[in-house]
Amino acid sequence: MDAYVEMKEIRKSFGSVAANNDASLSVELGEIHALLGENGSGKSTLVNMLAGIYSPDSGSIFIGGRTVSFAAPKEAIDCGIGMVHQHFKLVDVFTAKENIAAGREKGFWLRGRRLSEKIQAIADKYGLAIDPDKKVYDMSVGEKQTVEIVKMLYRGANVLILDEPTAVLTPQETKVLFQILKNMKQHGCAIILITHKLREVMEISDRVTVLRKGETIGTVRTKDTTPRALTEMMVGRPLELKIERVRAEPAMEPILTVGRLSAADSHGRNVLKDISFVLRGGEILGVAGIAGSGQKELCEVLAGLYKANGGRVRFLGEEILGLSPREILRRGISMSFVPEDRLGMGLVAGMDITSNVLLRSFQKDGGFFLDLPGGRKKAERIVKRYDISTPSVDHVLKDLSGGNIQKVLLGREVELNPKLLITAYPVRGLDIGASYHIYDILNAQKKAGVAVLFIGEDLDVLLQLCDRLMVIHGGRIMGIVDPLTTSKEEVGLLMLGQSEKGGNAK
Amino acid sequence: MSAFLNDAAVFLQVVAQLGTHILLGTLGGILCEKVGNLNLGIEGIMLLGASSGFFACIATGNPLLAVLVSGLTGVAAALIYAFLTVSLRCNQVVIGLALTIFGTGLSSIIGSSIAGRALPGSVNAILGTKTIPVLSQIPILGKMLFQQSPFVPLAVILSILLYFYFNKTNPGLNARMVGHNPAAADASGIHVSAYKYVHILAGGFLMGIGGGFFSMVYAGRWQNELTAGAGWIAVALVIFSTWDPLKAIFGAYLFGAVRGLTFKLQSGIPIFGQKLVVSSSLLDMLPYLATILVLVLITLRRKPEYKPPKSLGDPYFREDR
Amino acid sequence: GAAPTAEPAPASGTASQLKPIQKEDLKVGFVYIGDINDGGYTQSHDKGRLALEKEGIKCLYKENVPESADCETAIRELIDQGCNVIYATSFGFMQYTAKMAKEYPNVYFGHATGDMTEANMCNYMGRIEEARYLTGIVAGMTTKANKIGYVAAMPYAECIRGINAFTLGVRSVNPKATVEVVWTNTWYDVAKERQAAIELLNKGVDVLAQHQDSTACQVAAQEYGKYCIGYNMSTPNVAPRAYLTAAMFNWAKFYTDNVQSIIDGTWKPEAYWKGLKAGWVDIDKLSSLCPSGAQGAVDQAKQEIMDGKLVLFSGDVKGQDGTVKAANMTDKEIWNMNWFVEGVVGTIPQ
Amino acid sequence: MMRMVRRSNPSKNMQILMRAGSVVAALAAAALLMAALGYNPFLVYYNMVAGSFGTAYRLQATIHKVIPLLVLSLGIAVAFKMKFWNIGAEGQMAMGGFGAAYAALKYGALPPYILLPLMFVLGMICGGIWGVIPAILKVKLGTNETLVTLMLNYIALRWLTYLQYGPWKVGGFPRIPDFSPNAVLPSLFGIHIGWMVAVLLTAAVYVMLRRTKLGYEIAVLGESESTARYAGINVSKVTIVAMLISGAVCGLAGMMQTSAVEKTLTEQFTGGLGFTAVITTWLARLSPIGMIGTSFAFAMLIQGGGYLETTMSISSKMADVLQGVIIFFVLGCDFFIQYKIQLRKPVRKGGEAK
Ligand SMILES: Nc1ncnc2c1ncn2[C@@H]1O[C@H](COP(=O)(O)OP(=O)(O)OP(=O)(O)O)[C@@H](O)[C@H]1O
Ligand SMILES: Nc1ncnc2c1ncn2[C@@H]1O[C@H](COP(=O)(O)OP(=O)(O)OP(=O)(O)O)[C@@H](O)[C@H]1O
Ligand SMILES: [Mg+2]
Ligand SMILES: [Mg+2]
Repeated sequence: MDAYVEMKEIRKSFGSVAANNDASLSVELGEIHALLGENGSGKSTLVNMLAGIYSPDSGSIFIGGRTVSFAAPKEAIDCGIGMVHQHFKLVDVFTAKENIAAGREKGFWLRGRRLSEKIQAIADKYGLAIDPDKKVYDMSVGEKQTVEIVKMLYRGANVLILDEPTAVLTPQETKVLFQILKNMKQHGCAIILITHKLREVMEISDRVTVLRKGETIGTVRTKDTTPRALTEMMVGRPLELKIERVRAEPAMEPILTVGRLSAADSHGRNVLKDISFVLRGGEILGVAGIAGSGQKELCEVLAGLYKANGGRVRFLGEEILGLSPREILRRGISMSFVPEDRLGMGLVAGMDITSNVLLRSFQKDGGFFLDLPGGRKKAERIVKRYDISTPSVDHVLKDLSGGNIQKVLLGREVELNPKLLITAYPVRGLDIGASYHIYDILNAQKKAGVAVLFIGEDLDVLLQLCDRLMVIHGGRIMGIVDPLTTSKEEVGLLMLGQSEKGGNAK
Repeated sequence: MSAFLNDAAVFLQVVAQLGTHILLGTLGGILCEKVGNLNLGIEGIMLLGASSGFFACIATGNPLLAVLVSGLTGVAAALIYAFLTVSLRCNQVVIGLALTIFGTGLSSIIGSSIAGRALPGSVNAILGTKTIPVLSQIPILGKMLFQQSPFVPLAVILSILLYFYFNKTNPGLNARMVGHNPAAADASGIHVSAYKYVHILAGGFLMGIGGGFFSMVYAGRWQNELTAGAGWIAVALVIFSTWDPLKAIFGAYLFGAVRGLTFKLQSGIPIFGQKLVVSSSLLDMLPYLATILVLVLITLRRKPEYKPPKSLGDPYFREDR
Repeated sequence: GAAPTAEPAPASGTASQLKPIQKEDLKVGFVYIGDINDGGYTQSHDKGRLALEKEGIKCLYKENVPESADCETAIRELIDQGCNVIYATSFGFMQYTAKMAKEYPNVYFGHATGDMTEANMCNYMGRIEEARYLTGIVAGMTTKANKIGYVAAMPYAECIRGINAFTLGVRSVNPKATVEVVWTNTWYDVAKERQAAIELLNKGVDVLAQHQDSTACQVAAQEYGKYCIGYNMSTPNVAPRAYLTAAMFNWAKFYTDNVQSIIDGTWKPEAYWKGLKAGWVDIDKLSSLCPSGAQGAVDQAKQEIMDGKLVLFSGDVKGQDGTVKAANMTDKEIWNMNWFVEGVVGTIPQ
Repeated sequence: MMRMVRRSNPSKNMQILMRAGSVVAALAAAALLMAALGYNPFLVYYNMVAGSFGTAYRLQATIHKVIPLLVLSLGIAVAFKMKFWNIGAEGQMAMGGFGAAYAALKYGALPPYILLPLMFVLGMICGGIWGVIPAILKVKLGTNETLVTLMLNYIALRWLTYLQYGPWKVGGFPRIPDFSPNAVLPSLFGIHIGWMVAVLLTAAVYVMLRRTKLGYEIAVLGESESTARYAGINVSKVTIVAMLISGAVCGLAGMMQTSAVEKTLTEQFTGGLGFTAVITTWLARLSPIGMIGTSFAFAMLIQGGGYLETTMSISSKMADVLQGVIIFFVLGCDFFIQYKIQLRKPVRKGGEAK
């Protein structure tokens, strides 16, 4: 069978880092081709070269049998290649249709009405829901992704590259996305999908190419392989992929008591309404919900970063609602928080590891000076304990891979020896090995008597890892269920706002 | 009442004239900043435009050619800026400041042979005040727009055109995308460097013309550092206008109006029937205070659209992340 | 006469250790506040330098020297380059010049427009108000509206006495006319000067005088079809349809005389304040726009001033409110004048 | 076809070598320009060096320019570290001069060991206030600091004009009286002891930015405001304190300039140094040690450039042009330190896949 897209013997280095080293890829029209590999194995680099963002140092690319050499993304677009990037390439203050039209429209005047119609037509064709006049800053992650996909379709792409599109989506959104991808496949497009979730690979792809350390290890048919085999190809050795449910005896006295907590956003809409729960030491309480159900706000209210307008938050009996993060630290409240936005909130991208490790503890040390030697020692300990791959602790954080960045963040928070650990989407974007490493860390914390609040998106993981699972929808608790006795489907319904009794919660 | 209306009309006429070179500089600055380039060299570019245009006018006696020369000198200066900041990714702040030093120096060298010389009469005939019969009788706004040097309504029209350009056309949309997120623009197939170059050079053209207007029409003479800080006011007004060419008209005229007001207040500020005489040096602070005050009022409405172009000041390199 | 100094003037005549300098050994250094071709104040001084060079005297200059300690640096540099005579031409250079004079006792110094002297430093100022008085006569005879405008830089003595002298000139021929003043607080800012001019023109003045270094007022007056009076230099071609005349300095006269006195060994550390008679100031040739009779009136007044028959601010001098504020004012009182005479409309912030 | 490639991290030595090379290239390019204009570039450079270091006096004059530039750069660096675009150093310096002059004129009879510290304190307070105003406006109302600092420059300078032509003038003259000798900073080795203050301040700012908690907080805030909030940093307070320091340090530059160099206050004493210092700060990449170098370089350009006017009759304007050209080339060459240009191998278009 003729491959439509062929990449052969591609090499690409960034400075001294060889990102791709003899990588190859061949994709046919009408197939969904998964690209798999550990963090930093060169997947994004490879597809970026196909999209004309990077140029290869050597190797050749063929599209439809012809050699191409893209000097700019525009040339790739003209060749029918569209890419949805790992980090969205959208302008916040633009509307959906402005983002879609930019760089594409030939005429001089913006023709808003006609543009909306064209966008609507495409959306209808592939079954997408989009509001062309909505500003991106008002959109959820899922909506943004839809804009990105429509953007590619609008450009008439017949090769669609999606770099970890599901990392930020809820299962429901993922389902919708996959339906779209299937539609596109029906329309004869070639789709390259990068994901770390083997379940998704198995579910949707036709073939899989595996990369390791920049090199293509092989391409296999999905129906001829198993997750276990793929993992082995990825890491080069067999890997145990099971989350064990650690047994721990929850403490009697709750560490965190939340009562009738409410909060509103800047438009005055309720983002949290009457949230009440308790969390004991030695248990993991999961939080499930579709994106934007109030998870972020809940975490941030607890951490003192978001203003609540009613309710109680008690930490070991002490009221902490309304305290700033600074006060929380000062009162010696032992709480750690791994926020969703790692580089934007949890870490300082442009500083070295040592400085990042100091971020949450420097205020506790007395005196005027920063304890750099102490921070350095701590950083070295974290690097060692969490197996972070970096040349040294003086390395600038943003130059680390995503997985390693997350390990620095989690490591720092865990090393604070908290009584309460709040983590929001801690494994987002991480490869399988790294994800399981993180689950192990959380389990170890639980065993050590820490109360863990775990915000997650992967229901399988939530059900396997958590002792109790709190499902929220529209800022309200739909129910707190026992993972051992609840099915994924039941949780899914709760997430959509349907109460256990079958009624609609709204 | 009609006396008051006439006073107001005359006041606005002066204000518009005074604001025009500042407006042109501000529009030039907006063009640069919309594509993400902070240009602190406006003062230098305006001075270069002012001196070269004047020089050309004396040399050739052709005012329109002279205006063109002003603009093209602005383009040449902007080319230095663009090459260094876009192609060589130099720091925009330093290059802008250096351009102001460079432009101030070079303009005096260009100007040394024309300092104090008078322009040929043809200049006033072509670029001077024109009274448009009926329109100039419109109460209040008539004189402001229709009894003026053609530059004045031209600058206003240009602001309106730029507004439409940025908000209603595809190239304008692309340009804004370049300023907000060059990586996204690049991935959308927009030629980032080309857009930056074109807008920076066009901005330089406007700044240069602003200088040319100032030396040839407003002052009628070349003297060193003729613009006396107008370029810096333009830098501030770009921010003040929240990158909106229409608000730039308001900003430039407001600045001129408050300055005009300070002369009126010299004889005393009427308070409770008394006239409070305040030192004119202190009154001189009013335009700057007013600019700050209005900016505060504008930013109180925190619309995301009022934020600067996101990539402002950052160089773009495709393979960076 | 000499400008009155606050401190007792140093014992004059003590030509100190200063020795006469041979013409060919002279090297004169000028420190300028502005550009040598600014078409105004600095250029009027630079004409003096050109006159010296024409006589074969070596000169150096530094332009655009700010009124700050940079002035010291500039003077030092000039001396370092071998200058043995220094002229610093802006008021704000005064204290720096005096300091340098103490530091370099063998160098001759001169400072323009101030009143400080040292053993080796003289001071020189033109009685420009005499020329302004004459231009006032022209303005007073030209105005039909009986409203004259005056754009002035800074509200302090130098500008104030100029305005007053001008107003006296105006009212000597036209007692009904008033002179309205607007301050710009800058010596040089084209945009602002023009705006101030237009402010006055819109109030109905039909003659505009200035104490500013640019010609913006003249351009504005022409645009409004009104008349203007220049300052510093003759600029008839700037606004040929508006230009009446100008009050001008002739610094070249001072410089050539002063340098000659160094050669001759007659140099004195005095504070000179001289006017029409000494040829330090003058009124420009009247343009054809001036009313007939103006030339005669100006010539007569000029002659009277030179002969000492007409002394400005002699007799009773009325203030703005029409009451007598002073009589037979001394040089010191005139030098430090801080109030307006009758006929001036405007305020002096105190 | 060409394309740009980022260089793999060159070693420190290599970087220094290349940067030095870029300066040489800049000087060579400027030399070509001068030769084109009919000046002998070697003579020009010789005279620039001679003019700034040739005699003890010229060296002094140069150092007298280094001091305010360095101190202003240090102040600006604190703000820039926080990504607070303070281009108001000029105004902060002016207000520092005002504060110092107030003390000097009002309490001129106090002995120097009381008066000078008082002038230091008042100068820093006034400069600090001028720095804090834009900080407060930004923190409380979200006002753009670039505009506010720019406007505050003008307001401060008008304030000095007001004083000089108004309440502080002596007699009828727009001149503020000389300070009493008690209010003049003493000299050491012929240079006012501001140089010692500058050296100490360099060390202090270095330590502050690199070693103290405050410096760390400023840097974190500069990188990301939400990270700063998350880390429990009081964003408003740090912004205000940092701008207080930035303004106070710039005010200190003003105090030293009035006390030691001007020995009075004049409306023109800042002379645009506040803007030049923005350049020296950036060129040093906010490194306090680097600023010593860049301040020296600029003091040389200014001092040596002025010298050209008298020795070679090169207008001071030409010195400005040279200054601009040198900056253009030094920065332009910087690009080639970070990137190299590769020629792209021509690819046969339309070839068949194997
Ligand atoms: N723009 C860049 N500049 C420098 N190095 C880069 C750049 N992009 C990628 N790299 C390097 O290339 C290697 C491969 O990165 P790439 O992003 O392709 O990995 P990946 O397979 O996409 O990982 P992930 O699964 O986390 O997305 C990494 O080691 C990284 O250091
Ligand atoms: N800009 C860079 N310059 C040099 N090395 C880099 C750079 N970015 C990343 N690296 C190196 O690349 C390796 C992997 O980085 P990469 O960003 O590809 O990881 P990632 O797994 O793709 O992250 P994510 O999961 O968030 O996509 C790391 O070892 C890191 O040190
Ligand atoms: Mg990737
Ligand atoms: Mg990645």
